[in-house]
Amino acid sequence: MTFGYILSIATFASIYAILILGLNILTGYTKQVSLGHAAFFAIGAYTQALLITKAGLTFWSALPLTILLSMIIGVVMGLPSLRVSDDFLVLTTIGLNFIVMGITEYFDFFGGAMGIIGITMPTIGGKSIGTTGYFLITLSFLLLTICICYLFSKTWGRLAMEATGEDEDAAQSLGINTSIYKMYAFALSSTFTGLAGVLWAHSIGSVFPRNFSFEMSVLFLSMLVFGGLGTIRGAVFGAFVLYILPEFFRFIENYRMLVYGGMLAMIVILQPNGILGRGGLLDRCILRLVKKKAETQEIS
Amino acid sequence: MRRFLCIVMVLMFVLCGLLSVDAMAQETVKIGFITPLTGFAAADGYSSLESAKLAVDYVNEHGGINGKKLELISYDDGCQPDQASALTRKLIENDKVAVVISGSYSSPSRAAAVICQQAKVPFTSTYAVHPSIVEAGEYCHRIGMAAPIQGRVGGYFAARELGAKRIALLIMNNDFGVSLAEAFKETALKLGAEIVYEKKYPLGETEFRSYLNAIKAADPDLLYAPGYYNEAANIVSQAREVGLRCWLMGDEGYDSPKFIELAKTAANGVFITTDLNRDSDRPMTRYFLEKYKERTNIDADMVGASGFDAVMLVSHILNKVGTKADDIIRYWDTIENFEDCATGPIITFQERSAIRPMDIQIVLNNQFRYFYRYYEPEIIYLNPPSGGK
Amino acid sequence: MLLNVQDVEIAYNRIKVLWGVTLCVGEGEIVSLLGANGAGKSTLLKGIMGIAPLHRGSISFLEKDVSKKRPWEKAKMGVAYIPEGGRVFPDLTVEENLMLIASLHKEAFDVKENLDLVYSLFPVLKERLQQKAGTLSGGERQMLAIGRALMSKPKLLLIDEVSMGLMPKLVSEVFNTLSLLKEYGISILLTEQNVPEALAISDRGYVLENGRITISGNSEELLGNEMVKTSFLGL
Amino acid sequence: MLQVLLDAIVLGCSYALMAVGLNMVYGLLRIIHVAHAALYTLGAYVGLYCLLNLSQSLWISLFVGALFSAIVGVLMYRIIYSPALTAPRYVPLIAGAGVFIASQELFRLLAGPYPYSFDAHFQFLSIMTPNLRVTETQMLMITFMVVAFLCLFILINKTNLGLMWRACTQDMELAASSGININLIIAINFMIGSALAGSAGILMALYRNSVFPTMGAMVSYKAFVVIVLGGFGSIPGAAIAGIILAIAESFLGMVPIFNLPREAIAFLVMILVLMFKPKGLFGR
Repeated sequence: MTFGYILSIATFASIYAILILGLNILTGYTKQVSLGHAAFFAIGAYTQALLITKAGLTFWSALPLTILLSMIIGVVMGLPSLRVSDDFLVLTTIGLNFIVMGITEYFDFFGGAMGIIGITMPTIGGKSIGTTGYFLITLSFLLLTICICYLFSKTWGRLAMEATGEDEDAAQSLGINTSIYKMYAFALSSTFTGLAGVLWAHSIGSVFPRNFSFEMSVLFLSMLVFGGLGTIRGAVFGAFVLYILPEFFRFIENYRMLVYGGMLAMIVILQPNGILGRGGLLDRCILRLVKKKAETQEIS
Repeated sequence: MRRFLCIVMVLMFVLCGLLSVDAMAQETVKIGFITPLTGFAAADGYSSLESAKLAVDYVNEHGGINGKKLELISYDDGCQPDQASALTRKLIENDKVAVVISGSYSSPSRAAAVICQQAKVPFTSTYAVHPSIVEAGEYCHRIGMAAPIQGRVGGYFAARELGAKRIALLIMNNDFGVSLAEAFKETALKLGAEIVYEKKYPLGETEFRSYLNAIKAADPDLLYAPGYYNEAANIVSQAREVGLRCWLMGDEGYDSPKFIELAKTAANGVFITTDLNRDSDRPMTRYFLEKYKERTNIDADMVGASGFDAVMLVSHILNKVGTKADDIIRYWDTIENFEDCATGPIITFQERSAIRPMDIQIVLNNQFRYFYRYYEPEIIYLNPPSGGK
Repeated sequence: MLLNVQDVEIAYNRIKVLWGVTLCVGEGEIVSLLGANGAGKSTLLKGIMGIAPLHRGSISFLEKDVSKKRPWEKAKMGVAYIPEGGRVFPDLTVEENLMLIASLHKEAFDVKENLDLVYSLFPVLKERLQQKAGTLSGGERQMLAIGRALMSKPKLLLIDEVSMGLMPKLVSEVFNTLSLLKEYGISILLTEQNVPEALAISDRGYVLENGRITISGNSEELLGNEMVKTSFLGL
Repeated sequence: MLQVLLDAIVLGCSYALMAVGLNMVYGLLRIIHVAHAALYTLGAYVGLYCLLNLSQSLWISLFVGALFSAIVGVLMYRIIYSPALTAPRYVPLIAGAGVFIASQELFRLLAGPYPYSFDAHFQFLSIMTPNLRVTETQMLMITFMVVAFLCLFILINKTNLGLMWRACTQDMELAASSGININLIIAINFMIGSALAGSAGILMALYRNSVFPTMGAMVSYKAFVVIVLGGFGSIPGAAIAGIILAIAESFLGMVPIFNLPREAIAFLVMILVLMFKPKGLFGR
């Protein structure tokens, strides 16, 4: 059986799904395109790694601290968004990515180029959990994240964020404090991204600066846009499909990334709202199916 | 039209999924291989994979593994640790490989090592130097040279043989460059040299003139610049350009014909520490160098040699003790004077890292030439055996 | 007929803005297009120019079907378009703004003649030739916008809300100028919220409501129409 | 010191050449053209192919490489960007990233993962004194950049085509309805920008003596910084900012407290500048 393989692919896909849900709040709701989300990811992973290897905490005791720290650092890193916007913000986030990578690579406190080794698997009741256990933990965090995102999407906060994203001036004239909501988005986004970083660090067992490169950030944004910007289902779907897609192409090993890159470009152009976003291909198919079912029910 | 295209694409995904179900394999002994074929490390991945295939062909021509064919199953990890860890699981569970070999950089190798240790499957890395790879556990070995040894050899050669008193360091900032530089520095300082300049540069850097001008001002006897050949070629040619007149010394990362091709005549006179002796007349080395060139149309490099050796060593062990993991590991640690490899003979394994005599090579007339060889146990052993064995 | 718009529909993001609009402009005619904000007047002009793609219907100009033609091709055929708000190229000087158009049509006619026409209509532009267009006042910008359009010696001029944001004194000045253009053989299709002024200079008019043409007729007829009176003239 | 400055200026030339094309595209279409770096690599590979198979002359390979990049640049616009123009801003960004990934793979598959040496022989000026040294390649790069920018300056400010181009950057819709064939202008824009990227690729390949699939990545990040510093859409800004950035990197890199890699320094400078001038140094 290839159980472990599928399990570990699923674990990583779930971790990325959590991350993309976080990115969705920032980029999907407030339309602040982030091409540096690997930096937020790195902050979660590195904070956890440091707390575990240097402070000797366990997975569970370090987790709340890491999440809190990710949130705070996320807000600090979001501060430039109050001054700059649009394409300047995109490039600023790219910059944050490179700066965070540079700092982790050049300062020995963060392990430097040698990375941080020895991030052990979490334990429950003194017993180390295996791959399956870890997958279940990841999955439950994913479900938790989905729940929070769902609940959040029903609140006024999300409307305020979307208004901020659509037209900042108009939102301000409606009495929305756009700065607060931008920061709010950064805080929520970096929290989820930090959580994803924690889970990732534990499942790999080590962190190296180059794991959080700009290419990763591009992949993250691609996942979100591929699935459907601004929707929870799209974020989860995008993360799973784009993570698993290259695995499907294993049989054309050498041409795998070529096909991947080309497809990414084509699908984004053909389906700018994402495959599962509003008005996307699958979205319409599902809507049609649901409608058909409703119709047949009415007839019967 | 748009919708049609999309549907076709979605169908393709599904089809691909169905197609990737493995075909039934015949009775073979399988070894797994992960290596970066895509991304920035693709060149090293290609070298090590082609060399590994070469070794597999050699083994199968010479009787296979106890009559069974040796089969190499390789996956591309893109130099990403998460892919490496998933693929290692795939190799172990799906392909049921006897041994996993990593022809990849340190970060993915470490991730794979942890998985193998958990699953109790023998693992070996080919050229990754990070100390933590073998620290993952007793199932993990290393074929390439451990960084502390290589850095130490460099230090001895610079300070003792060349007599350099003032040394400048230009270090590639990844685990490879940093761990080499640390060992080098320690040795050189112990032997009475002085470090007059030290700077780290990131992987992929191409412009070194501003550093080299500063180094020139510091007036060293020798510049040690651990790194890979792509960056090294730039360092060496730019060093000659800014008029830096001192010994230049590198490491096994330079050991590729591409280094000489890129650095052109500036490469002449550069010393490197390596274990692939191109002037050697050992039959295995000659076989590897010739066949590799025949196969890929490119001259072989050190990375390839490590991949070749890994497969050779693993198949030797499999031939001796079969495919049971514990037998393999027990035998592995007792190996002495293994000769069937392209690099210098592997004397033994210490702390699960291969120990072999170390060569200093020099570039002369646009070729790597043998220059000096270290046999002393206190230099080439990870922990020099007390009493001198 | 100079311009014939037949059953045109235009949609933005799957939301229909125009529903089967049919109208025509004869040679030497000034036709006004009346309607409230959001009725689809600007969209119709953009559709005629080719900036907004047609969803259905056809447009012919000089008896040729131009439905599929790109904006610049129509411009070469003699259609000129003045978007609302006196849009000019802000970082080009006044002269560059004018000469840009002249250079595009130079094989067709005499540049100097057109330039003289523009200067005679708008003498103030001549004083500001080297000034960046972005620094002009609102009225001057509108004049430059009209002047730019005239540089291509068009057969048909599409003008969107020419009076918007202008002082009342300037508005009548601009309308006077437009009525003068008739003498140069230029037909005009204009949209306007300032209904009495517009109908005063135009021969015919159409009323556009929610993307459909509801009333059409001579200017006098329209001025007498009850509906026009109540909705636009405030009588 | 003077030597460091000179080396930095040469490096800055390559940044500037890349950034100008990027900025021309941004000025016209308001898209961040990530796939621009693919054209840089393409230019280098085509130039190399030319050098190895067609002619020994650097000039011919420079010309062919630039031409090829120009053609592919226009095709890229027609196939990738043109359909995405009405879509949200991030769509062309991601499409470009997809193309960039695919292009790197394509180069690897066609030419192999190894770096190639770019071994061209040519005669050019050089300065060789004990205190100051400008090699032939460095001189060539500076000359090329100066000539290219002079040509571009004249083209934009003194010709009709330039006038139309400037009109398009200011108001595309108005330009179209004034009779400017905007498709043609965009195509020419891509052609010039891509040709500059392609020639930058060849010149850097010559300067570094290496051509490899991922060579475009680093330069493209730098080009982003340059266009921010220089102001989006501003061509002289990009040229000046490219050189300033290279100088800042080289000198800050020598200061021990700035123990950060070049890219991080570059982006740090960029963010600091943005904090004080949110529209860039020379932005409107």
